[in-house]
Amino acid sequence: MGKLVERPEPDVIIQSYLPEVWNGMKRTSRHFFANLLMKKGIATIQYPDEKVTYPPRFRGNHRLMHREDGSVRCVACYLCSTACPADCIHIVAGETDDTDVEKAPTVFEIDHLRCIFCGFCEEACPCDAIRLDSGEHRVPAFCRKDEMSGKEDLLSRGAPSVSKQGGEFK
Amino acid sequence: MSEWASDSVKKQFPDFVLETHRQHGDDTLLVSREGLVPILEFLRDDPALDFCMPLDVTCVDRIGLSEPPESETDPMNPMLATHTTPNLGECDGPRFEVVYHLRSLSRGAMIRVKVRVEEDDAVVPSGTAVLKGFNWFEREVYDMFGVRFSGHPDLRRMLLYPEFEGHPLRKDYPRKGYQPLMDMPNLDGDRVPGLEE
Amino acid sequence: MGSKAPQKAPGADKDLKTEYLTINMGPSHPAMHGTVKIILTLDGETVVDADPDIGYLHRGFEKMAEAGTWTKVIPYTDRLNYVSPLINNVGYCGAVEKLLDLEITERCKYVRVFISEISRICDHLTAVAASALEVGAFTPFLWAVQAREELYFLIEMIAGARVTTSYTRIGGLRWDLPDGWVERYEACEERLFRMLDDVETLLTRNRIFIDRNADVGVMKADDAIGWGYTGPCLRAAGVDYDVRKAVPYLVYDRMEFDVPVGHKGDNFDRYLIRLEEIRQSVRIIRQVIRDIPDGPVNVDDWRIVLPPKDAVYNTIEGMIAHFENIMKGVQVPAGEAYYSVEGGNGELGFYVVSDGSGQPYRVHVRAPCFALMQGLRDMIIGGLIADIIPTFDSINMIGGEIDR
Amino acid sequence: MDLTFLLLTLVKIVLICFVFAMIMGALLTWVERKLSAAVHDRVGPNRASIMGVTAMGLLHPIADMIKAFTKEDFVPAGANKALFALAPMLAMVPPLVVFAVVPFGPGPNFVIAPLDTGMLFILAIGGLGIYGAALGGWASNNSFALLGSLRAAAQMISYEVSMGLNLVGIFLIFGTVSLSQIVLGQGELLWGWLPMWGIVLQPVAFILFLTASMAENKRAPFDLPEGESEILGYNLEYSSMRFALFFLSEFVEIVVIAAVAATLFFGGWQIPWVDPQGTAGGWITAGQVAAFVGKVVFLCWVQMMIRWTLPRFRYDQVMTLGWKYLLPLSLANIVVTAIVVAML
Amino acid sequence: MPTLKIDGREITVEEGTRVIEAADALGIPIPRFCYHPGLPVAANCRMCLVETNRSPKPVPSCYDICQDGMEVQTASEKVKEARRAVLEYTLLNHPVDCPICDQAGECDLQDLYFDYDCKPSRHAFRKAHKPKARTIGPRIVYDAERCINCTRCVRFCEDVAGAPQLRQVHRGEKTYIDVFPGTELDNPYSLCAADVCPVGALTPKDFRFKCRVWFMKGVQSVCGECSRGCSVRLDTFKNEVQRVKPRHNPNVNQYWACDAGRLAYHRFDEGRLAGTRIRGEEVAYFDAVARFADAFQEAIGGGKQVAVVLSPFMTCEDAFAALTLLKAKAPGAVYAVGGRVEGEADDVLARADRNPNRAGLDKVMGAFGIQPVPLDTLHEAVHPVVLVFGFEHEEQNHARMALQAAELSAVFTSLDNLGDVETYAFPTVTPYETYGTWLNEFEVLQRVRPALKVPGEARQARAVVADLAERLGAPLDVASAPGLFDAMAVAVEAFSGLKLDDVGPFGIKLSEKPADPSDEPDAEEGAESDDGADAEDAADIAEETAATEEA
Repeated sequence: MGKLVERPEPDVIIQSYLPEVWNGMKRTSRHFFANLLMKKGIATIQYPDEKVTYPPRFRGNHRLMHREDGSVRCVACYLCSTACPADCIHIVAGETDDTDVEKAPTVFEIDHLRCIFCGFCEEACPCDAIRLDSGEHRVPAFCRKDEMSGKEDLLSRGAPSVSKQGGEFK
Repeated sequence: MSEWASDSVKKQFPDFVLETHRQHGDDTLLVSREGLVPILEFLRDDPALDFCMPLDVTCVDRIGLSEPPESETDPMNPMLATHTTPNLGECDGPRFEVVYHLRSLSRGAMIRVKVRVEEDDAVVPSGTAVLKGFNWFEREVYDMFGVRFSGHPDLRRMLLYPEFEGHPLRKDYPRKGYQPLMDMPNLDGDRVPGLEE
Repeated sequence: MGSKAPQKAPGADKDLKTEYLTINMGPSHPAMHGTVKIILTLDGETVVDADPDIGYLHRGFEKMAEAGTWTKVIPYTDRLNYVSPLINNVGYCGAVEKLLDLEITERCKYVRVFISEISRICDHLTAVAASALEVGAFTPFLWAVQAREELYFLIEMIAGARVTTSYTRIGGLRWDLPDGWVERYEACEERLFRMLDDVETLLTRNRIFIDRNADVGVMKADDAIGWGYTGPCLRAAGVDYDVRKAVPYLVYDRMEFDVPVGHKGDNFDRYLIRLEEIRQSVRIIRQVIRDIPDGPVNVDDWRIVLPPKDAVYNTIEGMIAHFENIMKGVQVPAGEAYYSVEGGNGELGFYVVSDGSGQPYRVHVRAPCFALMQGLRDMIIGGLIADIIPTFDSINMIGGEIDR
Repeated sequence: MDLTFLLLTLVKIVLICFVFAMIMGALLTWVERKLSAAVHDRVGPNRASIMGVTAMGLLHPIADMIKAFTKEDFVPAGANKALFALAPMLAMVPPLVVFAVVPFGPGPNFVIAPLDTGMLFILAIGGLGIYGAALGGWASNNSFALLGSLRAAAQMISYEVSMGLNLVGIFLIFGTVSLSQIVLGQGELLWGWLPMWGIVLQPVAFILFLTASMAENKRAPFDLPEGESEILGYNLEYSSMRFALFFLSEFVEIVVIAAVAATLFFGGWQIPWVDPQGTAGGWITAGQVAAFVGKVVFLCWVQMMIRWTLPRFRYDQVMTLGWKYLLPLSLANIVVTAIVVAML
Repeated sequence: MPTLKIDGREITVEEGTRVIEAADALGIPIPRFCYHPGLPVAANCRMCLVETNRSPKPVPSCYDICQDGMEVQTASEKVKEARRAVLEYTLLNHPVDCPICDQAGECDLQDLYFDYDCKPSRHAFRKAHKPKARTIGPRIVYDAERCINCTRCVRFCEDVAGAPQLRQVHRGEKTYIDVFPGTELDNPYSLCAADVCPVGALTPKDFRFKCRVWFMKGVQSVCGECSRGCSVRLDTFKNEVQRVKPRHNPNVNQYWACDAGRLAYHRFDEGRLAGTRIRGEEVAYFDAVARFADAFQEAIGGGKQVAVVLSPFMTCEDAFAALTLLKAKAPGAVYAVGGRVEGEADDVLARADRNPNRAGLDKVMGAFGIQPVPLDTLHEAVHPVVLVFGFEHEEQNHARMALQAAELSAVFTSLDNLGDVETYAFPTVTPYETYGTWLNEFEVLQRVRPALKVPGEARQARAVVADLAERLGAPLDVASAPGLFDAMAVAVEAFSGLKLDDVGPFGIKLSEKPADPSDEPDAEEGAESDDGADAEDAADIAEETAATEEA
């Protein structure tokens, strides 16, 4: 059953204010001097100068992965824009000369004003083409236009991906 | 749980209880509108039941729950059926279903009491007289669905502003568009598509 | 006890003819987090009437949820109670799984308990911190937030984001726990207790803090139940009700923990209960770490969870399942279910209705704060304007959850 | 009154009021931020820079000043413009004037106006501080500001009493209300080794005085007139330099309180066991002035640490504390002191 | 008449009915690849296996004939296992192509795998390779690797299109579909070969990579290419028609539609009349209405002869509205019917008359007692006032000549193809944006539904007519499509007793229309509620378009 919480009794020590004020002052002073003299325990990070390294799962800026030959892995299957709860991915599909993978995006835009970085696109991608693991977070921009990331931009953050496309047993 | 609460309610009010079910272990009563307040009172006061905690009130607009007519789906194109908008035609039975959830502290059990009302007579007796905690929940249902609660002490809009037109959680309320209080031109100078369309 | 302070401002004598002052506290007011407005009628500094007005953060969660697939609702749930998003994730997915009659894997249950408790600590730390801040003590606030920050880093490591976690999936989780999470958690715990000790030193026995909170915003047990209070606010009134004990979900029935209850239901009790619950949560987490089994975190059914990426890339079977899953969403059989978890502020319930398609027909959130807020009026009337702030804070209203 | 005296006085006014008090005040804004940062495990402001020199954030007060001067001076609709403009000045001037009687070092050269009734002067001028807060809040035409100014007026009047009464013990002991005389008196030694500082003779009075004067200054834990999480304060409609004046006056007042407390309870410029009459010249005098400044700095630090340690009182609790605790205690202190003094 | 039991449900069927047909009639789902109700049975996919009491092994239900006393199990464990095995086998050599396959989303293979198998692959060998992305016809691309050799397309070309252009080549796992050397899949129904393909082997070139099927909204409407009026579904996305697919309609077109009709939507993409014009100058719509109404009033007041060119593309409702007004204001007007020139009929679907609603127009005109003159004789006499309705007149010259000769003329059209010869031009909508009914050559009344949002200034023709009528002092009682239909049901004998709701997805044959209903609701009330329905429909469209735009 429930456990009754321990509630401090209003004894003389509490009622006379000062002892607890003194205890409190001791505790704050400890932090003060520790931080002033030893520079230890500072919890903040001086952002533009220092940056935290995000854990590997961190969902940051999107990037589009390459094939070995440097072309975009995306085949414009639209699964990412289907899975996107914010409707922020705009794709226009086009044909390529490659008979193996006939389809590639001619336009691939991400509207970062809408994007909520949920990672559903990454999860939905059947080609390992879009990822959010760039480790950079989104920096704000001065105008709306700059918040649209185009294909070139996304590819520039990309890297070659090693996973097979179209199947191992192709 | 030795005995389902809905059984004892049904025994007590055979006329008011229209239907019971225990889908997924949730004890559910569908009651008539007249029976709502007596049943809530009974649930609260009966020492064996002790449903004294108001959990939640909400509403379901059942207008889209009915199956789309058979002929509307194309046998050769199964995808069509899954991507059509809900059928906003007739629904079987009354349109709104106000759902009360109560919790029994001593039994830990939850019971769901539902009332169905027609759209043109969307009035439900308020449960606030039984448990005051239904107050805001009912206001929200009024706000979002336009179901009125007779005897509610303070039936005003809850989340939306008083000038708001319509009840947004109804299925026939458009999902997209603006409802401006004044003319709000969009970037092209056109009126923003909204309710008036 | 000096806290027997008059509940009337000096000079607000009834013999004196005074004029009532009506002011809007909020929606843009430093203490009204989450944008809330309270329309106050004041007699001097005494609150004569109060009308909390919510809805400034209304985003139409329930309408939006009806627009996409069942899975697409998960990111929206992050934004309900944005202080403990993981509990919302767990609650929502649990509701859909209940509708699916789906039994998730053992490991997944433990992980869900783990993340729920981490979130609960975050939530309570925020509430404790803010209750200090609202009475002017800035330092404990930042110390508590610092402790919370540690946990946020842990959450980020697990879920990839600090607040917008979207970590659970219907039938499992986005990922299993990462390597090194136990070590990381232990480091967090050590820091957490150090910071908690600091915070408590400044607050718990400080008479100014006690005076501000004790016997302020009292909500008696009967009233609290009547208003639909749950969570720490109900327990502060002495009612032993915790969803984790009353209706055990996941593996809470295997966990040993106490449900702290308070003495009289005032702000100070709520503060103490939150501190105690943090300790109980840590106790649960230790049991999770001790007991967590190995194994998969997702159910073995491609109709509900996405196939592993390896199968998607290499086999047509995996690819098809992946496509179907994303195009149509999880096909949830028609029906209705109510599933509740113990959120940071009380019983967080999800009432879901399905019409049998891949889209939710109705998703309703039983937000604990909503019930808490409707009792606020009773708690603040008769008090002073300065009492509103700690009282309002001690119910820890979260705008995202209340307005949805 | 000859020209030299006039010039000397002017120099002293400039040095003490403007250079010492204002710079201390401005510096204290920096100290406040850095100190709170250290307490909170933060770094604090360190970004304002001139050609890459940040000087540990010392440029921030300058940047703040530039900002305050250049921001729009906003007067809300319906405000009483004249009073609205007057209030910040009324808040700023009294604390500066108080410095006139504070002895910074031995001899009459280190005080602007060596009044015999220095302490009464301080109480008299300090009482004027109410007007700034009260008028500012009232003239703003804002309910919250009005509540703030009402709180400010009530609180300052209440604490004025116990603040004054606390000093009576000191007067009784040293038999004078002249600050210079009191400082001189504190140079003596008790039992040959213990400096006869006010804090030694009147520890209760010191605590009560510090409490009451912090309440006078409307600083945490007595910052109800501001109470930024409750009513946002009497100065909520103020912006730009007018707000800066309110803001700065608070910090100048900290210095004033520290200076008065140092004078009355910490031996002023006295360094224990060193030249209690202040007749030695040169380095010793300089050291004594430095000692005074050091004491002031220490007391400023104490006030700031209190601010970052304690939560805020409630309005009625402040009143209770003022009238039911401080006032009786002060009176009791006077009685006890009087009896002891009479017996000795 | 054998009586059999399928999953415990009894049904009596015609002699010779296949089991799968009986199951379909009961609404019991049986998966299938090769079976198509419009094609001969091949029974080569084995997906539709069921268990019967007549055979120890599961049998293909598409081939098995119903027998008296048969008991069929469609969902037993054995059947499920059989189907699972069939699927696994079917998928063995299927390429991992869903991301680049246009069929994904409406692919039977996907849906059935998800429903019946949903197990990981056990295949760990190289898949068979076959030609990919081959253009086998002017409108069709073929991918042999995706093909499951159900031969639906082969059977379609042979039996329905009457052009046996496809065949299977090679044997075993190398089998695929091909055209004969030197020929192409170019019959006028070739797009239906892609429709019947249950997987993504045959895909239409027109739709290639254009849009994902699950984004699209299907709107049930009618094809306007010929007077057959095939039932079609307009698939739209982002307020554009993405493709047109035939819809099953036993009254009209069975399962098929011709390529020409399905690609006709491209015609309406360009050349729209953008704004209301007076002598080439753009003016505000209501100004133009006012000025034209005044001029028209003056002209008919002066007893000037009025000529009206109607279009067989107009819906019955539009024509009825226009004629109601004209009969009231200009009783002596001369009428002609424009439309597209005759084409070739074939023996599958296409009719010679290339207009969808000539029959309906005749019925409506008949109700007003109008005998139209041939269009090419219209310009022989000079008519000072000429009104031209409709958007598509291939016999433009006649209409243009009549317009040129007129003093006052007005066109109500969607396409700007008459030249600048008229004095007043009011933009109206295309058949993809309107709401109404068309009557085909075989007197089947079908509903046209709007798939797109009305662009810019354009208006429904009946709305323009209603505005003019208001101005002319002869306001119409109703102007919404359902309201006009009700009015028409009273005025036009052929439609009497009909209600719009009676016109189902298959349309309604006028010869089979229900007997005169005695319980007809109060006329006014009916009109009112129908107005609401119209508005609701418009709101629907707006919402849909908004939603798709969002995506």
